[in-house]
Amino acid sequence: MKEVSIVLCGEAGQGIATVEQLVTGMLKLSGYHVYSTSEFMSRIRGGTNSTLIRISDEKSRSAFIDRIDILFPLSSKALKHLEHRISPETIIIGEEGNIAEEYCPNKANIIKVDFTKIANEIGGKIYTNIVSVGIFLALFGVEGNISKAYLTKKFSPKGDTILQNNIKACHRGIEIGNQMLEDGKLKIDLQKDDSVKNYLTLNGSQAIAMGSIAAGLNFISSYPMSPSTGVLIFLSQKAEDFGIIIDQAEDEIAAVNKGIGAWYAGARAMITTSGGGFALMTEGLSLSGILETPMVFHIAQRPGPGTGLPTRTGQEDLQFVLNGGHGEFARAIFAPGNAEEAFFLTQHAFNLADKYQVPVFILSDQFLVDSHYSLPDLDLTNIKNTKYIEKTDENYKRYLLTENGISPRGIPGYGSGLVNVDSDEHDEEGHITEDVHDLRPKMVDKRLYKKLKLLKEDFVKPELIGPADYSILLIGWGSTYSAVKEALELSNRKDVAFLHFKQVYPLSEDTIDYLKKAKKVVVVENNATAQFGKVITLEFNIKPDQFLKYNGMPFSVEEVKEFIEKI
Amino acid sequence: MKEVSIVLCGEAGQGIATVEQLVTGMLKLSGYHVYSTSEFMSRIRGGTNSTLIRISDEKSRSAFIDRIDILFPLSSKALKHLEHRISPETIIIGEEGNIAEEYCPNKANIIKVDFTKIANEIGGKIYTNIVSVGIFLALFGVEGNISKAYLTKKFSPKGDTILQNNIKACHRGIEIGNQMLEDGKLKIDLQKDDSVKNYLTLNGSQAIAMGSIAAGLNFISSYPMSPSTGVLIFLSQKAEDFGIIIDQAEDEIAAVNKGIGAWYAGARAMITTSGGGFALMTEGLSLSGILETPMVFHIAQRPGPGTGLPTRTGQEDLQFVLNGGHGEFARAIFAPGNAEEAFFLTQHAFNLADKYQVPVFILSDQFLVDSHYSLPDLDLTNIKNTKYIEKTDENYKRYLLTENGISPRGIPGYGSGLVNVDSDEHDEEGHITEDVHDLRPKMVDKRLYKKLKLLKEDFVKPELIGPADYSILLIGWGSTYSAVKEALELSNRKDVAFLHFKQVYPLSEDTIDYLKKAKKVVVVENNATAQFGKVITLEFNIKPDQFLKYNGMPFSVEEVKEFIEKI
Amino acid sequence: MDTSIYDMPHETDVAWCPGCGNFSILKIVKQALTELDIKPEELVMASGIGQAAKTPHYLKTNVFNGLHGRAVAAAMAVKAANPELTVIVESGDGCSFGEGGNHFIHNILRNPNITHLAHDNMVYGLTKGQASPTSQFGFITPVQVQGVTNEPFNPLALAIALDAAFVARVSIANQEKSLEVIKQAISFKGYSFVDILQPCVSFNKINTWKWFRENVYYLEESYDPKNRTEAFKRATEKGKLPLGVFYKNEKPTFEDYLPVYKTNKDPLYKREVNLPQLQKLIDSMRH
Amino acid sequence: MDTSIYDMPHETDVAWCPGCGNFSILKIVKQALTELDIKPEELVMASGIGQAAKTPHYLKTNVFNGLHGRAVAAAMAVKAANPELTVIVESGDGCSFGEGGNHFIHNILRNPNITHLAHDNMVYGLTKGQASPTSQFGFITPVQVQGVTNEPFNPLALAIALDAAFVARVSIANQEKSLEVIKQAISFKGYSFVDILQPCVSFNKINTWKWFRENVYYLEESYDPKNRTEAFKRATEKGKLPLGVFYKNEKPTFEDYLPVYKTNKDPLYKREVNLPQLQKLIDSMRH
Ligand SMILES: Cc1ncc(C[n+]2csc(CCOP(=O)(O)OP(=O)(O)O)c2C)c(N)n1
Ligand SMILES: Cc1ncc(C[n+]2csc(CCOP(=O)(O)OP(=O)(O)O)c2C)c(N)n1
Ligand code: SF4
Ligand code: SF4
Ligand SMILES: [Mg+2]
Ligand SMILES: [Mg+2]
Repeated sequence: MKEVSIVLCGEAGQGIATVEQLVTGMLKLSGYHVYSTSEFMSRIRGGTNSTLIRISDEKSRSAFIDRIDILFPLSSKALKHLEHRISPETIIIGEEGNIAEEYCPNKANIIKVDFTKIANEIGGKIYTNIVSVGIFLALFGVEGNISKAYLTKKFSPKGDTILQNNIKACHRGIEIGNQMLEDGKLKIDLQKDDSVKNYLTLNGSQAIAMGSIAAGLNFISSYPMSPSTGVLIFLSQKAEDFGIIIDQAEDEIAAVNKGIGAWYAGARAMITTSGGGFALMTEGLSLSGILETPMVFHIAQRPGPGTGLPTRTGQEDLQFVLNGGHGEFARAIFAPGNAEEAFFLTQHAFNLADKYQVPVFILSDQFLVDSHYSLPDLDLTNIKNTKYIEKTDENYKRYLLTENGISPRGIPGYGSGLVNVDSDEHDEEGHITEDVHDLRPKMVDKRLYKKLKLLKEDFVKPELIGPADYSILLIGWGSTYSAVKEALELSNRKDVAFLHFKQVYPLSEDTIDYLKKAKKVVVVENNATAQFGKVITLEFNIKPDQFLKYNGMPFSVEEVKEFIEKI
Repeated sequence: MKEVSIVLCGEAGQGIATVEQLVTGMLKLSGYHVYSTSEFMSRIRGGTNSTLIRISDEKSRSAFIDRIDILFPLSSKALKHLEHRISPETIIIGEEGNIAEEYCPNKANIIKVDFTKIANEIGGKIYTNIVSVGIFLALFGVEGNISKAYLTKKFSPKGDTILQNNIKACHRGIEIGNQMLEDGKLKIDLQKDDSVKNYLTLNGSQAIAMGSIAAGLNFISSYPMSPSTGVLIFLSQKAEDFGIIIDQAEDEIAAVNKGIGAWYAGARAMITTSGGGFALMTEGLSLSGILETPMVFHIAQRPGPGTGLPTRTGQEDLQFVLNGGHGEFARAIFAPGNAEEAFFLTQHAFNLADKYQVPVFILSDQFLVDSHYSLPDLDLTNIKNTKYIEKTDENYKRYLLTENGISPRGIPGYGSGLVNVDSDEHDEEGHITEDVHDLRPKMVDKRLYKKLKLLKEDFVKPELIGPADYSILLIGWGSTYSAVKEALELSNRKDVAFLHFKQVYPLSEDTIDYLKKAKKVVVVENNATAQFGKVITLEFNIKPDQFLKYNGMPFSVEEVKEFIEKI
Repeated sequence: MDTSIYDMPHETDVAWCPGCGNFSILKIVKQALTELDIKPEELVMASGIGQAAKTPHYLKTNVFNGLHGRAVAAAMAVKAANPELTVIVESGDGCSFGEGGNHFIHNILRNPNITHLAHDNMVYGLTKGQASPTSQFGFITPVQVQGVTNEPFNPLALAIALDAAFVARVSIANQEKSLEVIKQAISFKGYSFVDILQPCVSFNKINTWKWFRENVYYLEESYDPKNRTEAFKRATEKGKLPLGVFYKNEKPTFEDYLPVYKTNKDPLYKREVNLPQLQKLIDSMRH
Repeated sequence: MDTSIYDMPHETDVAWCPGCGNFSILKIVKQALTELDIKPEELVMASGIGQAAKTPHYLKTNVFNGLHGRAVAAAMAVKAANPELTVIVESGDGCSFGEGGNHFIHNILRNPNITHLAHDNMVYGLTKGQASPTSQFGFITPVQVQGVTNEPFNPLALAIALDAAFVARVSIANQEKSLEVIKQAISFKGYSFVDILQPCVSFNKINTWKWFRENVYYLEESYDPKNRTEAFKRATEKGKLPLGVFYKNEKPTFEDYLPVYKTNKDPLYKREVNLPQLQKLIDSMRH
């Protein structure tokens, strides 16, 4: 076994996230590659949620898989909830009441553990989870000093009794786990890798938030909306350290207008929202288009329409983000595939927005922002920020017509010039004009054609995975990255390659070279209308085949692999 | 001369619209085909605006043309404003102060008339315009009884003195006009056509408003926004006669949510707005998608981004309307080419929205809504409205899964059932669900694929103009209709045809037949990115050539003709 | 009181946390409706998005569960399209006063005959505990890490400032009194607004059941809800929060003013186009 | 007073109607700025869309002419990003209270140190004469054919209900007094709101210059603007409209609370990322 997949399933409020955090933390410190991702309902308590933890001795197992090696059902509805993922090989560890046998294809793989009783013996139900943690530690041979230090750090702020009880509960779990190993009920032999111990663990939200910090973000105004709020919360926590103004806006319209106002006055601003909140920002997006004020949007997608499935994942808003806002102007859209890309693309987004004075998007999704990735480092040595602003003099004109279309951007109060921005069609000085014959076409050229041309020059290239001499090319974007990549690696097809786009708009012309080499091109997307496929068609006149999933769940490695093998 | 083009140019507030109304009214009653269209600035007084009046003895001269046969400059800036349209043939009738000779290429064609002096003699400056009206009447030989009756109807409510002065001023104008004819300064010989006398005159706004009345509209909530407000105003004027609830909304978000609430409760509702207002409605649009509540949107386009050019024209919002709203769901978009199409398509839109429980758009523009068309009739005999609502019983389920995807629509209070609509993903009863495996994909299929299929079956076919054996096909949509049609008629190309789309989305598959016959396909659009061209490309994998204009002005017949001839 | 006509016809998985004030509000609302003898088919419950906004899913009636912040807008249109329906908006403080602030203001000014029950837990529940407009000064959350610095939004004072028709506040910690006021609100003709203080046991550890019991008192019997200035004074009192009906100002409703119902009382769904009238309009455009 | 530093550097085609109240407001604002010795480079004038909202184009300063209804939102961010700037919002009644209602409410609650001058002509001017939130009851327009039936929006009462920092009303028909109050507002630290009664000669034939002269009076010398209930009472008086400063309630501003300016007063544009600090944060995620 190169890799183990463990799932915890229970109600909201049962503390699954705590187990996830403890287990992934300690396993990583022991030298395992860990990755975890959750699917959950839109409620605070109750319901049925599950968390997948993948532990491997190789990198890049950061994808969703259907397979469950070990399952911890924490509520009576857990097994039913996961029915379609439980196989005869799945080992089920849980207490009597949570094991509905009709969902266990292989009774021999049921291991009953009386978690509640044990926890109550120690001091109460709340220690149940720590017993499970102990089992993990035993199964993966985590050293005692690691777990002790970790638990102490985590629980000592809550007082000694609680800490001691937790340690006790953990020990009971370890004993039970060791017993399982002894009994030969299960066996795990992964290699530990010392270098992993120093890895970072962070989720997509944190990666985006930190990318924005790396870019010099100092103003964020946003209205809470799942799954985008994680970014706002992380930045709020770090606001004082990094000098960030946090404004919880009265609504999304305010948020975007405040963001634009802040950029105008010299800040680096971002908003974070999801599709429904973005829907309220499209007028503001168009404003940033005509003002030529930079703006950065983080849109964490979830399935729609309307309120849809607030805590689920999807890639349904690309065409909306691409065509949102009235009128015509240039924009750029990035779609990170994992935490690392999220960090670097977000940092890049601010500089690009500033350089060309355009709105720039980070288009993520629930799967990406809520997945916990582990990675060696985020290397800051090549981080470079340029403030594309200019000290003005008396003759300053905000919309000076220049050869390449970019007018130097002044900031009010910086220099002796005046900075006039105007949402009406305007002259070079930023005052209202009705000159349709001369100024209007020039301003459209500037905002649209010239900037698009520049954006294409700065295109962030897609990543090609697989054989160079492919005849079939899978195309993906955003968070499908890891699943498609892993599926391709696992498949035995030598004629299939995968092209992962990080920048989804605009595309540079030479991208066609990748497509021309393929006999067949297939887009893999988490939506029902092949939205990136449309971008490809419009740009390159190629109509790709489609492999689509739109039920609110991410692609699993297995289903992509199956698709690849039948292609 | 089959057709005369007369332009009045002056400041806002100078009463050009009154002249337009009087002249077009009386000329029509005399048996001339009339059409008028205005271009104006976003202000209440001052600036420079112009109105084109076309008088012809043939139908369908309802397009913008550059050529000016007779020009009435009403302010000193008028001639400069129209510089590029004045030719040596243009006859300029105005008073000394308004004739800047540097803009008159042919001094012989200047006819000075001392309007102000004459008006002052009669009773004051306000009679100036009526003197011009008199000149028109003389030039076109309007009979005295027609003008007298018309002026009486118009001015008698203002008291006898004003009426008499107007009649006097008009007479002075007639004398001057007759003198011009006698002097041979100009000569107009158009045929009168008695059948025209009974024609209707109405602008695009009125046509849309009346189309909605014909469809049974009984609720409108909207926020004023040029150029869409005409529809709201017309409906407000007729509200009492037709039983329409008028609500000037607090903002556009309210407007769309009220419209949807009204449909839910059994009304037939519409909103009217422009691109910037629509930007605030995209969340509501998405709501109508998931609720499966019908909704009708009238979007009168104007150039963007942002506030842009509020009183100018453009076709820049098709892709926004097509992709607006988060998540994926079906919709239909109509783009009328003139007043008649506006009336019938609007009426159709309500029934289609109701039939398939989808949002439907009427996508017009400033040129269409503000142009005054004259047409023989609006024939109500074939107007049919179906209320696709059902009396509910106790087992009623709002989202019953049916074969074709349409669930019978109940109305609260009509029957004993309960009508639950929900913006979350929901079950058949309309209650929140998290069932991603079964219900979610079924609901997406219903809202998206199944409805799109039905909408395509009801496709309103495009109109083909020109030779059946074309090799070059021009494609247009919406208000470009008349200009392209007239240009094609005037050109001598026998290989060029014009396909005018009234429904721009979704397209039925067999539309490809039109395209396949052509060696070259060219889209003609009032935007900078060939937005309908993209619809064509995505549907049929054909990348049309482009003829685009995006300065805020409509296409002129001349420029389209020139393009056709060089093609 | 047997409120079973309002019970869901089948088992429903209620998504609220155990101990949440929403359960009591649901119970009281069902009771009020039953006591007022309003039939489920003749009622529409409109809501936005949030924990409170799930309420309409938990009682058997017509439901319009629309967008976050927009319930009031949709509800006034439902009422206008069919004045025979009883229309109640139930939504949270964030939904009603944050995202929905503009609709709150402007529909008070319109005065449609609907009831607006705001579940005011002084926090954003569903999105996990950020400050809401009514969160108290200094309230600490994952976003407001230094505590709320905004002046807390006072919905009562605002409604009185807009000369609203009916303005009340109750605490669900006292169900009996809440029931009485909610019944009054539903029966009242015009926009009747009730701010319902409601504990959120998961995310508001300050304004708890206990807090809502200890920091409120009832307006005295002699209090006159017709005096606007007095109502304002009481609504802006510092210290303990007064409960009860603050202000009553009966006046014509939005629907009363609508010409469409002047002579014909039919709701819109029963109506047909008057094509002969349209023909007349068309003909009038020939001249 | 020589206000020429605020004159446009070249001829400008002012888009207002002859006789409009906006001209006087422009003049008074220029005068106030000059008298307060505010430099054009240190001022940002933010506006939305409407006739009033064109004002910033007619005086020489930094201009942020954004979207209809959104000026207040943008302006508070400008101020937050650079507290050294003087920030003034100038926009119409429709822009400020209709489309912009939610920002009006919630930024009063935030109390940024900006000045909001609402040109209140009780009508939508630029879109040609529909009712605005402040249009009087019964006001007839092409849309409100039977006259306005909404309760007119009372911006003063609302601002006082939200405990705004500075609330005033002037009539531009009296320029001298308007100047004085506007100067006070600009100098005031906190959200200072001035409702400026302004005739629209083209579309409001009811509330004319004459009307605004005859239907107003000044708050007496002895009036105490610190008393909130009294302020509310005066703001809701029926009959003639009182003018002057209704309410003053100085308190910390939004910017005062911002941690970013606690020790470092630099505006944001002068700042750089603290990469070593970020490296620390990254390293903290290894455990
Ligand atoms: C346009 C939009 N923005 C944000 C959200 C996310 N959202 C859902 S509920 C909610 C807040 C809920 O707070 P409240 O209305 O007080 O209800 P509670 O959950 O506290 O009952 C938010 C911000 C949304 N659904 N739509
Ligand atoms: C989102 C949006 N909706 C509508 C409009 C159209 N609009 C422009 S100005 C205006 C009203 C102006 O009224 P007010 O703010 O009172 O300013 P005034 O012209 O009276 O000075 C409206 C509705 C717009 N520009 N944007
Ligand atoms: S989060 Fe708060 S308001 Fe929502 S159900 Fe739980 S306790 Fe109630
Ligand atoms: S329309 Fe009214 S507010 Fe606008 S400039 Fe003219 S008079 Fe002034
Ligand atoms: Mg709440
Ligand atoms: Mg106004």
